[in-house]
Amino acid sequence: MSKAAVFDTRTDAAIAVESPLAYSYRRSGAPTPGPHSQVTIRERAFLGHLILRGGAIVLDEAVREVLGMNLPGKPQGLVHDASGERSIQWLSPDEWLLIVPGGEEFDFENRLREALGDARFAIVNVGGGQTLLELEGPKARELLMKSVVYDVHPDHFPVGKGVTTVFAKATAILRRPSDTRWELVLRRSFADYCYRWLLDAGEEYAIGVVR
Amino acid sequence: MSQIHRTARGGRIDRNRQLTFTFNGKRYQGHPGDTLASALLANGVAIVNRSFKYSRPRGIVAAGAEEPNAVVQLGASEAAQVPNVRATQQALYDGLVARSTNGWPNVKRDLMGLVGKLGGAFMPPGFYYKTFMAPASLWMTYEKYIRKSAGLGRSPTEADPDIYDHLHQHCEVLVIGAGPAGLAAALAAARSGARVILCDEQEEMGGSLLDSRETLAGEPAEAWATQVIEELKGLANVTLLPRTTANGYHDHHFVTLHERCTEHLADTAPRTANGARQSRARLHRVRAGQVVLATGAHERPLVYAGNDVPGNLLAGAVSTYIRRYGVVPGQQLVLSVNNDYAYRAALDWHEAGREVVAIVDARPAPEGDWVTEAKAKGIRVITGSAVIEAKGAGRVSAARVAAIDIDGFRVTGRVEELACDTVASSGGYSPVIHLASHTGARPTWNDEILGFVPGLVKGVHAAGGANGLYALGEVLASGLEIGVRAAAATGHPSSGFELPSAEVRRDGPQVALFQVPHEKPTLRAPKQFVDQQNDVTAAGIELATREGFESIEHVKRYTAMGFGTDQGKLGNINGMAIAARCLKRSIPEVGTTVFRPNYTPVTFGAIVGRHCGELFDPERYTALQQWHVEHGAAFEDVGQWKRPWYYPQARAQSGNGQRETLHEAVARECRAVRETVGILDASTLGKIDIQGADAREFLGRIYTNKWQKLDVGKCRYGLMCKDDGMVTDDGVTACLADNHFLMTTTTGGAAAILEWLELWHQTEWPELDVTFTSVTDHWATMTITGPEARKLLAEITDIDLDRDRFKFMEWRQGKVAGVPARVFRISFTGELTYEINVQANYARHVWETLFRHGEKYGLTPYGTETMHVLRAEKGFIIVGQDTDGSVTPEDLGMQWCVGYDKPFPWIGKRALSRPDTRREGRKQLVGLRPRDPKVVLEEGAQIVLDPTHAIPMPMVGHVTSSYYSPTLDAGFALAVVKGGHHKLGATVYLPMADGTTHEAEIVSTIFYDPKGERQHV
Amino acid sequence: MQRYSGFGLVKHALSHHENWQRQWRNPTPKQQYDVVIVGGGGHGLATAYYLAKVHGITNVAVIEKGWLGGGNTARNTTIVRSNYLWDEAAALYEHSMKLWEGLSQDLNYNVMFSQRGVLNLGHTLQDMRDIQRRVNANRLNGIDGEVLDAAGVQEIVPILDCSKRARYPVLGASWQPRAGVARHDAVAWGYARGADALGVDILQQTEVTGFKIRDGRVLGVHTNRGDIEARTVGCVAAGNSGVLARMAGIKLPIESHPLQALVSEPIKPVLDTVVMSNHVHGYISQSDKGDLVIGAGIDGYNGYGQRGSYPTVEHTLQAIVEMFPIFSRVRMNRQWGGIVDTCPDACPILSATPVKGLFFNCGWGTGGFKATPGSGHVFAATLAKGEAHPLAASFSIDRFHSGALIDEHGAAGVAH
Amino acid sequence: MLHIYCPYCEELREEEEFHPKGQAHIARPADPDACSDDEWGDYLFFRDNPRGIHHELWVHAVGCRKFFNVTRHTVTYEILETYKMGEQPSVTATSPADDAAARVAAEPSEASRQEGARA
Repeated sequence: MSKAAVFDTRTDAAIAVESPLAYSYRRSGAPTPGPHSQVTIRERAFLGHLILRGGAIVLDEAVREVLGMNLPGKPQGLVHDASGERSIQWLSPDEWLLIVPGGEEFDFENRLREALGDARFAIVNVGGGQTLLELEGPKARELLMKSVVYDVHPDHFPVGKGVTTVFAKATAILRRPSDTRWELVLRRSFADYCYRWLLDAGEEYAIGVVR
Repeated sequence: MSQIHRTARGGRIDRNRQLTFTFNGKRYQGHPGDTLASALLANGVAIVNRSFKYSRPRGIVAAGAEEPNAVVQLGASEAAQVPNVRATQQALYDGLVARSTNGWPNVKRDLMGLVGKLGGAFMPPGFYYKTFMAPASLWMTYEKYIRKSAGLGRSPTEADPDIYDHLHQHCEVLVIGAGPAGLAAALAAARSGARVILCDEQEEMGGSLLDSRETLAGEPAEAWATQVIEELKGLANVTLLPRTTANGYHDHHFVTLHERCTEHLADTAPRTANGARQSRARLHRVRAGQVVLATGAHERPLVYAGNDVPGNLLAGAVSTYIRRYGVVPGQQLVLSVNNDYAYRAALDWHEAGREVVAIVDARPAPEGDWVTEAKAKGIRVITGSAVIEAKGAGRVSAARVAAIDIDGFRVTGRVEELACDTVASSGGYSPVIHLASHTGARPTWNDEILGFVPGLVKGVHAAGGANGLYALGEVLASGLEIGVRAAAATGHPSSGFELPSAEVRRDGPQVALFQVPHEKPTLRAPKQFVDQQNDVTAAGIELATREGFESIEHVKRYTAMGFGTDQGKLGNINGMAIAARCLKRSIPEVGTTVFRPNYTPVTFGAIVGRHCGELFDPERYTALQQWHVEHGAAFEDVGQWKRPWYYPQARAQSGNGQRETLHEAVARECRAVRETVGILDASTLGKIDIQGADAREFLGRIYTNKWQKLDVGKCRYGLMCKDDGMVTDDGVTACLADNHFLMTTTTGGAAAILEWLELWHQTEWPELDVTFTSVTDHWATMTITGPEARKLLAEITDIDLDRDRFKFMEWRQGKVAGVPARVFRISFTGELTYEINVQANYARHVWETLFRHGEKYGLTPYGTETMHVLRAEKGFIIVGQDTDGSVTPEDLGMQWCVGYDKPFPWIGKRALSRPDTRREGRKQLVGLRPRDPKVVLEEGAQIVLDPTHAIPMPMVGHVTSSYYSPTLDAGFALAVVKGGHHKLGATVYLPMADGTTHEAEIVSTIFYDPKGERQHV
Repeated sequence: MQRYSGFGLVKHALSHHENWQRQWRNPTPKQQYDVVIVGGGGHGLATAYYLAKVHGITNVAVIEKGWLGGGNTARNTTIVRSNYLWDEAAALYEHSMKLWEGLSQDLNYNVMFSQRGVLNLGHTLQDMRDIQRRVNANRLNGIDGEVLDAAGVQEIVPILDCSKRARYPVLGASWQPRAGVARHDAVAWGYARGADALGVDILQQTEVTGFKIRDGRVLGVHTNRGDIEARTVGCVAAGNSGVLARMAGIKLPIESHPLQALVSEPIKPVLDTVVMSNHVHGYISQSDKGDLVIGAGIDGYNGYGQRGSYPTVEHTLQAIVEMFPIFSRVRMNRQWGGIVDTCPDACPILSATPVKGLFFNCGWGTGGFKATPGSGHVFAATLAKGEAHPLAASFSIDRFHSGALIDEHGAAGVAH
Repeated sequence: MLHIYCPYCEELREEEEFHPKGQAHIARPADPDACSDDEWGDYLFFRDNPRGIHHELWVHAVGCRKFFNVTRHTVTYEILETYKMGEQPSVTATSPADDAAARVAAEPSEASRQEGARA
């Protein structure tokens, strides 16, 4: 057993939870998508987010064993499992972001820790501190061009890529899971700012929020 | 008013539609496709402004970005005012309202003009420096009047109703300028498949092709432009940006493009069809692989006397107005030139059916095809001569022409006066090298083209006129070649395209002519303007050189040449040539001209984008923000966080909705904590998860104190220094497991400390097995503190809170309000305290559960102000308030937190034994008790020992924190005082701005519960 | 020296300005001088002027590799103030302020020193604590200033957004009425003309290529126009100080960074005071020509390129529009960068060196222009006497070894 | 506005994602207590500040959070290489790979003309 503390911070009890955007919906509202909407955003709240730290080779083995998927070894790599529900993203040469359906993260953490044994690694649950936002629509890319300094042209940002970059005056993880969809992983305390930014910048595209 | 100068046909305007606009209060008509300048000329408006220094009447000179005079105030309403709009670049729209920026009572009859006429002689360059010095006391009065004449247009007095935004663009080939060279380059690059952006500053792409009298493949040149633009529009790999000026060329091919999105439609951006706001301007931040500068060339005017009288134009501008806008800007033209190409102005004028009085050519025997054509059309060509002076008051009435000796700079012949209302001149062409110059590359002088050609850093290419090529065939060929080359450099081979055949025309060589000689020497001749916007004359430049200003940079600064909103596009080369003549040097010897961004001015709003107002800077919120807002919290900015400062409640007695003051609320909140229980949202504290076999070792190196013996389940306060020994952060770190710690940092320091830890790990100690991950946002932290804290928590937790089983400085894990929680028994108030950490998504539930159970205990929310009072009563420091980067742990009296005998030389240790940190008399943290308990000392008040000492009065320290303590019913303070630790009991003085002096006693920093019993209960 | 006056101007106008004299000579270098000043910016020229005027040392050369006043003197935002925090810095800058107050008359050259006041805004509670601390210290050091609340600020600058709506509302400010702006180029030219008239040789287009040093003592300099002997050499080369120091085998705790500034197009006067904000990072004044003169923060990386990073300009203009929403439609005309020599404690070095006779005056960072007269005055005394002037004593290089830093980052902040 | 190749992300990224952290290869003395005050002061505050080739430390702060080294020319701002922590530069002020730019930095003619300068 690892000499790190593990702690399931989630409960199955019927307890009210609030996503990082709860305040934003009340404060700024959430325009309903309409026929003119060329961009829509949708929050995927309460997912399980784990940071994996360690060497690629060691982690790859454990990830394959536990999750049945390969650890993206190349910079900016993003892979999904067959269901598309679970993903692992390269963040740095010794850091990956694992996103799984909410509630699975503690089990995965334990199984990964077991698989990794005495290896040099770390796993940190960051699910309470992050939220994921999906962007879709014909103007999604242009909205991103207004917001991030990274080149989001499809030649440069193919499906299966993810980067950490500057979003307006905040930081965001930007991913491209499919041809039509982009994802932003935002820090909780910056989420309201990013949300207001997207609504403002998306006004000319009649941005809508799917709730 | 009729458009007296509108031609019967021709031009790219839509004659079927009329637009009405207002200039200086008068209504005029124009057409779509006009610029404000072309419409003013069409209506016969000669005077558009008054000059800045001499208040001389001025007219339109140019047709583009180089225009110095036609700078107007735009805007129909106050909020929509735009200062300094160049009329030559402003598309006409219906309802446009513009005014001259200078002239009182109006631009035609200007009283300041009298001052200019009379006073002009007394205002040589530098005259300010030579006068207004006596008496010294009067300068501010003189200046008040000098300032009255400052400025061109005016700022609106209301906030901007419009929005702006940015687009982050990335491309392989950026082509700047969509004239012949740019179109050719863009087409060549586009056909390779490279990602291409083509931008152009004008309303329409096509550049010089739009007013060309030449043909391509037998068709009018503009047809080829249309065809290329159509093809480019159809290509997915090409982005076309008309009305978009490349203004700044920054490092590594980062170019800022300023797109005017709606300025051609109205002074305020109209809403879109869906009713959405749209940007008035957009700044494209382009990162390019290769950049093609196809920015063309600016024609140089000749410098002759009276060259600023309205009716003096650039030769090329005359052609542009006639061919593109269908406007002939006068009746009788005299054209003064030194080259063949400018002859087209006379040919166009002649074809428009107006009189060309003469072409005055400085060359003794001009012989190109266009010269022949002009002669064939019966136009008088006077050779070896120049217009030496334009006569006229509000408009040119005659040109004085004479034979000149260019080399000797003399008038050699009899002066002939030719009646005319327009003088156009051309002294050759200057490649537009501004953008290349921004990169730091020096331009080089080319004697053949009599101009500077751009210096080019790797990845930058200049095509066509920007590189000194002017014949259309050569320009197209150079565009093609460079487009292919640029695309290839990005890995896209291009086969280019077939060039359309251009006419073959023979042009004779030009001669160098900048300033035209006059019969009188320069200092005595009528004013010969070099930079019209700044009223810089040839005489002014000559005078500057006489006074010892020999470098062109000195000349420019002494005369203000090139500092206008046109940035010297017309004047700089002429000015250099004049300085060179005066100094008997060559132009390149006098210096080179360094242009800085912007090429043309850029609206602040566009640079700001949407980073303003609510989005100026992120506002960071905790998971409890909604609750704080609902409960009336006043907020304090702490870094980017909004933190509850205090919670003012409705005053019990007044009942009229009045809320408590800060002082009242804080007193109430403090009492609640000391007497019952309070709650603080502490979620903003930085939290860093630290894991690894060497985590403990790492902590020992980065903190000043010891970490080897901290057991699992326990917490410890730590102090962090930089290697200069100065305190930089503090916080509590808990041992979660042998190899696992949770560090807390100050709210403001969180990001910097995480980077600090990574710095040391990655650069100095990579061998240590340790990782750091921010969990600040993952956890919500709720601090309940006060005598009733245990009872309250016990109601909703399964954790054993027994005082001996869960001691001070320990943490436990369990459930609070049904939610998994880690509870830390640490205290920043001195009271019994539990810090409850839960996953942030549950924060509101736990917080509200605490309130449901806490009501009977008087649970009171408190903010940062109360937190500060309570911690100060205990002598706990706030890094950044009680420290300022010059304070060591020893200065704070925190030797207990320094592991002097730790084996590893931890960060900050060595610096503690430097001479200055060892010396006596350092400022040390102490408590201050004002003699008068009613006094609350001012934070920042300076401390002296002898308040009767004359100014400058020696100061021994200052107050860092000061509050009224409801618990003590007295003011108290923390302060740093020289040698303070040895001065307990001493009296110090605090002389204040209002003349009073407070007296205080130096005491311990701990004002409350000195033995620390309350936190242990 | 031809004296300048309003009367003289009229006289010259009547003779078509044909009789103005050169403002300074263009002399041939001599083989030997008593003192050589390396660097012909404002500080170097002021040093030469005071050496001649106060200390009677006139056999002096100022060596300038480009054109005089062409470095940071020509590239700053012209702010002059003395409200520094620590005693040592405050004394030096206030000494300078007093010289500014009579400078036009002393030089017979109008440097257009305009005491229109400087506001340093506070946007957070800690800003206000720092402001109170600084103003209290200034008062006891004999430097004018007061603490204003938001209403007081609004009264002085009606166009400033002092509303609570702002992202970082203005809570108050420090106000130094004697502070202001000056015409930067004129300062260099005025000192040059004054020094020249007293016999100082200003050698432009002359580059120092090395030092002649024997037995730990400086004996002169090598230049591209030949060797020049001098037993006292003062280096006042701002951003290039490190390069000079290396030639003499000395290391300095200095890094050169780009510092950017920008101006708007000229507009009719709307802003009569200097407004600075460390918190939102921008400062602004309006020149007598009508330009809004705007300062940006220092760039993070070393650079000698006289260019900086574009985001710095963006952030600065965001701050300006945040403070002055009415300027959104005003346009930016021109931007540029200077090379500032920064010290770890944001204070200058006025110091002897391990090489006898060789002195350095550098490290002014963003605070150089306002210090020009004081720096020259104090450095002249240091060179004349061979030991530190009392006001210079705390600014020795030694402090970086002893640890006695004078941390002015708070007061120096973004703008200087 | 620099375009910086992050050796860990293996691509060019915008300057806004990075923080400059001063001169590279400044090693903390292994035994600080053995350092004289002068040596300690040198370590803390004294930097090369060359006009020319400069090796500097940057961190990809908004990105992979890794520190790395950059060889950059401080006049042209050209980046000649970036390399990972623990590696040494291949382009230096005296290396043959260097061109005219580096000669500005080295200034051999000036260095050779010093007499009796302190090492």
